Amino acid sequence: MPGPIDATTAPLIRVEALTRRFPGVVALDALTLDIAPGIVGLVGANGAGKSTLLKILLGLLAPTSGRVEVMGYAPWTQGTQLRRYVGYMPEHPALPPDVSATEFVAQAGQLSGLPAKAARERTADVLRHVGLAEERYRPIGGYSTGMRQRVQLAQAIVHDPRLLLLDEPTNGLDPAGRDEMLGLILRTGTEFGIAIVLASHLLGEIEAVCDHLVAIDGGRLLRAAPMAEFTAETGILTVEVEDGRDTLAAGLAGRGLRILDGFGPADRTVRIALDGGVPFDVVRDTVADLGLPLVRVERGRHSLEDLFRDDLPAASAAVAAEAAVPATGPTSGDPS
Amino acid sequence: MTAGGDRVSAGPGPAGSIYDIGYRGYDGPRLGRRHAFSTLFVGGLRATFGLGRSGRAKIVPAFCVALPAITAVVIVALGAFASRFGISDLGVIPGHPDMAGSVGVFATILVAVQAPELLGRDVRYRVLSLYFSRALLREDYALAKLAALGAAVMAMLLLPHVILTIGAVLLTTDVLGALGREAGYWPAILGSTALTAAATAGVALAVAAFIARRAYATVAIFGVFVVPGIIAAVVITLELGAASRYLVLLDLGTVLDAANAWLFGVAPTAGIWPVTGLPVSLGLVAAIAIALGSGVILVQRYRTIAA
Amino acid sequence: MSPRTEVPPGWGAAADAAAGRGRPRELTPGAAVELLGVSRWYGNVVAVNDISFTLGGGVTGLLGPNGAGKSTILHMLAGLLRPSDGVVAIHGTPSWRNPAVYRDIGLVPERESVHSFLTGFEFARLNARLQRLPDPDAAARRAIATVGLTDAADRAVGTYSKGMRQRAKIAGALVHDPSILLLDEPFNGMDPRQRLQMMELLGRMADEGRVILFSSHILEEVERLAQNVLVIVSGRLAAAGDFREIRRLMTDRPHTFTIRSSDDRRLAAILVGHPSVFGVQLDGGRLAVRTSDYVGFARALPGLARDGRVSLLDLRPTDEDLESVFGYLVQR
Amino acid sequence: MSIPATHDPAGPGPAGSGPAASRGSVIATIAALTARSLLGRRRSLLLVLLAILPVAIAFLVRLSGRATAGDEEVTTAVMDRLVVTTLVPIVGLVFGTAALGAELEDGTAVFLLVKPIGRAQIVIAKLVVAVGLSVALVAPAAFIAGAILAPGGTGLAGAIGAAAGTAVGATVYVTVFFALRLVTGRALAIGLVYILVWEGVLAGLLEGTRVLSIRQYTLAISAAIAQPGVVDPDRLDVRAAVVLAAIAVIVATVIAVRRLSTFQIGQADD
Repeated sequence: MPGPIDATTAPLIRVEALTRRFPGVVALDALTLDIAPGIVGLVGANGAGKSTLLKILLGLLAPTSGRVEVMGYAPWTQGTQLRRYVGYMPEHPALPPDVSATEFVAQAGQLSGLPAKAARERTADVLRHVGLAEERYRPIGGYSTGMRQRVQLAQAIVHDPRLLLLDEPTNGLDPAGRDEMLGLILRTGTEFGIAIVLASHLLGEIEAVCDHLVAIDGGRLLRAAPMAEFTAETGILTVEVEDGRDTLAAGLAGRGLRILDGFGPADRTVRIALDGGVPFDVVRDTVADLGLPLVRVERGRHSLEDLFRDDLPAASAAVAAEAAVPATGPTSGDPS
Repeated sequence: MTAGGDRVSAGPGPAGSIYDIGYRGYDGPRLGRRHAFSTLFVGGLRATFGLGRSGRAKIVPAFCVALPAITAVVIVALGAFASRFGISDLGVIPGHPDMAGSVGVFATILVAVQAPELLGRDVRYRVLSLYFSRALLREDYALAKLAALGAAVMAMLLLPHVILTIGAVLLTTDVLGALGREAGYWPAILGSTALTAAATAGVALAVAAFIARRAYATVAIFGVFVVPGIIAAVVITLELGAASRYLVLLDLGTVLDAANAWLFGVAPTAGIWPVTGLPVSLGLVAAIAIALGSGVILVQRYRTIAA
Repeated sequence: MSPRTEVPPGWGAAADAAAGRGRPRELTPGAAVELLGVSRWYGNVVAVNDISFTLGGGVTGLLGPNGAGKSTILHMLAGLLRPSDGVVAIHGTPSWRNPAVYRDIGLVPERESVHSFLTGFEFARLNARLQRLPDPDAAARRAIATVGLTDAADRAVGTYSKGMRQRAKIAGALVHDPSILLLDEPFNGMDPRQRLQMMELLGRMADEGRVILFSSHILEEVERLAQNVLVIVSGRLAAAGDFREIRRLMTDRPHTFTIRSSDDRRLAAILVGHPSVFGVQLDGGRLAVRTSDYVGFARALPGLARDGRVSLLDLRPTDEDLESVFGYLVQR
Repeated sequence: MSIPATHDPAGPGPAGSGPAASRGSVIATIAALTARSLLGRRRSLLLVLLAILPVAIAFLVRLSGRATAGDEEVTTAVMDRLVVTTLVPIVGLVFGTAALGAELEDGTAVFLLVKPIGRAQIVIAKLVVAVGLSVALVAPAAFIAGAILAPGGTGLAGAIGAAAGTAVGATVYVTVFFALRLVTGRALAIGLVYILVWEGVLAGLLEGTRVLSIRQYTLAISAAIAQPGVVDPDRLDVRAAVVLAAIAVIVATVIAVRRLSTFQIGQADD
C-alpha cells in the first residue's frame, strides 16, 4: 500500500489529462500538471476550475477521465487514507457557532486519524501557533472574522498534514487580519514544512507568499512556473519625481533615451524603454542637473495581473514595449 | 533539541537550556475510518443528551429520560406496597410488555427534537465541508449520526425495563426464581427497544436530513409520526374495502405496537391494529422495513448533499 | 503623538471643523452627500461617533478595519438606518424616512440580495419599474449593457457566478441613472479580470460626474481607483482626503526610502552627513534611509550620489502607499 | 467579456423623459414578484397538499356510503378539526410570515426598500397577494369538502358558510402574522404557539379568549350562514365576529406599515 512518499523527491501532486464534466460545462479539460512541494499559488478566473481541481485532489469529486495521484494515493479510491495527510480550508466560513475552538479542532483532529490524546495535545499547540489565546475556550459564535479564519486554519493543520489546500484564506479579512493570515501561511509553509496549494483572486497576496504559480483558465493549464518567471523584470525603467515631470522627460529625451507615454499617475512618473543597458547614471545626473526631487527609480516588473490583462486596451502599449527588449542590465542585482 | 526530560542535574552541566516550542510534526499512529466513525458516534451521543451544550439543550432529553424511569419506579413501588401488605387483587401490575408499549411516545419526542439538532447545524453552518474533507466517507457521517441517535433512544427505552427487573428481583426472597422469570422477558425487551430505537431514529433523521430549519424539521417529524396514524384511523373506521387495511402499515406507532405484541407474545393492545385483523408478525416486518428504509434514505441523501 | 492634527485644508469639512462642537452647524450648500456630526449607537455600543464629511464628484474609498462602522455609514446614507445624532443629507435633504431621495441613490449592498429565480434582465427591469421610469425595458437593457451582462441577461441569477451576481446588483442600482452610487465591498469574490473591468466601469461613471462611495478591504484596488479616501477607525473619522496628502501630514511619522546602489556603504556615509537624514540602516543588501524632509532629501539625493560617484540602481519610497498610511491611522 | 465603452452618457438625472409610471403599476410589480416568490417555494406546495387532504377524505367518506347525509360526527371531524383548526391557520401562518419574511431573511428586501415608493404600497401589494393566495387555497377546499359531506339544500348553505368563514379567517390570519413578522424575527414560533395554545387549548377552557381567537370568527361566520337565525350560546355573535375580524385586519395593516417605514437594517430580521 503506497504510504506517503518522501515529500522531497517525487512530485507531490501528479495530474495527467484530467477532465471533469458537469451537465453543460467542462470544468477541467485534459489538465496535465505536476506540483512540487513548496507554496504554490493557484490562480484563475471565476469558473476556471480551481475549486473543482481542489475537490478532486481531496478525493471529494470523481474525475470524468484522466489520472490523479496525490502523495502516492489515488484520491477518489483511497480518499480516506489520503485525507489523513491533507488539510483543507474552504473559502466560506464553515464553523459551528455553539462549540469552542478547542473542542471543535480536537474533534477535527480525531476525524483525521489522530488518537484522542494526540488530538488534544496538538490542538492546544496548533491554536497557540495560529494566535488564539484564552478565547479558544469560548463558543466560536462570538469570534471575530479574523479569529474564525485562524480556527479554520488550525483545523486544517492540527493533524500535521503533508499537504494543505487553502481556498481564498483571507476572504473577508480586513488589511490587518490579511497580513497576519499571510504571515501564518508563510510560516506554515516554510517553518512548519507543510506543502501548500493556495487558491486566491488577490494577486498581491499570491506574489507575496507563493514560490510557484499555476494559472488555469477555462479548465486548461495556462502556465505553471516558479514565481520568479511571472514577475521577471521588464524592459522598462520607471523614474518618479515629486514635481517637474515634464522637464525631466524632456531632459532624458535630450540625452537620447526613449520615453514612453505616461501609464501610471501621469503627473509624476517618466517611463523609459531600455534598449540594451540600463542608463542609471544618465538618469541620476539629469535629475541632479535639473535639481528635481527624485523619489523613485524602479525597474518595471511583470505582474500576475498581466495574465488577466490581455483584453484591456490601455495595457497594450506597455506589453508591446516589454516584448521587444530582453531583460538584461549591467548589474543584475537580486530582483528584490 | 536538547532533551530536557530527565532530572536537571545541579552539577556542572548546562545551567539552563531553551527548548524548541515551535511547531512539532506528528509521527505517531494515524487511525482510519473506524476511529473517525466512533468519534462522530460519541459526539452524536453526547449531543443527543445535550452534554457539553448549554443548559437549554438538556431540557428535552432529561425530560424524555426521566419520565419513563419515574413511571417504572412508581410501578416497582406499587408492587412493593402490594406484596408488603398482602393485597393481591391490585389488578395486573403493568409489566414489561405494557412498559414497551407506553414508553414509545417519549422516543418520538426525543428524536423529533434532537434529530434536527444532530443534522441541521452542520448543514446550516456548512460544517459538512470540513467533515467530508477528513478520513471518512459521506456515508460514515450519516451512519454515525444514526447509530448515535439510535443508541441514545435505546438506552432511554431500556432504563425503565432495568428498573422493573431490579424491582422484581428485590421484591421477593426467591431471587433466583425472579431472575429466571425476568430473564424470560429480556430477549423481547432487547428486540423491542432496538426496533423502536432504529425505526424512530431512522425516520426522524431521514426527515431532518431534508429540512435545514430546525423549527420546520421538528414539526415535519411530528407530522410524519402523527398524520399517517390519523389517516389510517379515519380510513379504517370507514371500512373502505379490504385493501385499505394495509394503510395501517404507514402508521409507525401502531406498527411498533404490533411488533411489540409479536415479540412479547401478547395481543396488540392500543391502536387500531386489532381492527385490521392483520397478523402481528406483519407489524414486525413493517417496523424492520421502516427502520432499514429510512436508514437507506438518510445515507443516500448524505451521499449527494451539497457540502 | 503630535499636537491635534487638523483635517487637511481644502477638504469640505475643514470649514466647519474649526467651528467647535456644540453649536449647530449648517449643511454645506450644494454638497451632494454630507454627514454632519453623525453618531449611531446600539445600546452602549457606539458604532459611529460624531463623524462629519462631504462628498463631491469622483470616487471615494471608505476604509476601516472590520467593525469600524463602514457599513453603518453606508446604511445611514441609504436611509436604511436612523442616525442616533446629527444629520445625514443627500442633496441637502435627510435620507432617513424619505423615499424620494432614492431617485438619486443607487445602493449595491454586500449581501446577496437578488431573487435567484429572476433573470439578470428581469431584475434590472424590476428595479426600473419600482423607480417608476417611463420606459423600464429600455433602461434595463442599457444598465445590463453597461455592466457587460448582455449575453447572460436571460439566465436566472441563481446560475450566475459571484462576480456576475455582483454586476447584476450594480445593474439594478444603475438603472435609474442615480447621481450617487453607494457600494458595500463591490470587489468581494471577483476574479482579477472582473475586478479590472469593475474598476474601469466605476472610473467611467465617476468621470460622468457621479458621486461614488465604495467600501473595500482590498487596499490595492482602492489605491488605484479612489482619488480620495475616508478612513474610519472604531467609529471615528481618522482621516479624509487624498491619501498622499494625509501621508504628508503625518509629521510624527518619518519618511523612509529604500535604496540599492553600486556602493551602499559609501552612499550611507555620504547621506548621514545631510541635515534631513536622521537614520540610515544597512540590511540585506539594501539601504534604508529615514528622513524628516521628504522633498528636501529627494532633491539632494541625486547630487550627493553623483558627487560620490555612486550609481542609484533602485530607489523606492516605502510607507507611502495606502496600506502603510492605513496601518498608521489604525494604530493611532 | 470586456465592458463595451458605448454607455451613452445620459449623465446624471432620470433616464429619458415622460410621465412616471403610476402608483398602481408599482403595486402590481411588487405583487407579481411576491406571488412568484411565494409559489416558488417548496413549502407553499406542501400547503396545496394540505388543502387537498380534507377534500380527499370527504370524498372517501362519501365513497364509503357509511356517512348518511348530515352525519354530524364525521362532518365536524373533517370540517372543524382538519379545515378550520389546521388548514386555515397553517396556511395563514406560512403565507403571512413568508410574504415579506423571506425577503428580510435572505436580504432581498433591501432593494425593495431603497426605492422611491411609499412603504404602504409595499405592505398593500404583499398583503393582497398573501391574502389572495390563502383564500384561493382554503375557501375552495372548505366549500368542496362541505358540499361533499352534506349534499342537498341545507348542505349547500353549509358549504358556502364554510367557504366564507375560512376566507375571512385566512385573511385575518395572514394580516396578523404579516404584521407579527415585522415586529419580531420569531414570528413563526409565536404564531405556532398562538394557534396551538391560545386557540387550541385555552379557547376551550376560558370563555374570554374566544374574543381574540380568529378561529371563533371563522366558526361564527360559517355557522351564521349555514343556519341563519339559529343562536348558538358557545359561538360568538356573527356581528361581533365580523367587526372584530375587520378591526384585527386594519390594526395589523397599520402596524405593518408603521413598522416597515421605520424598518432598520439588522433589526427585525433574524
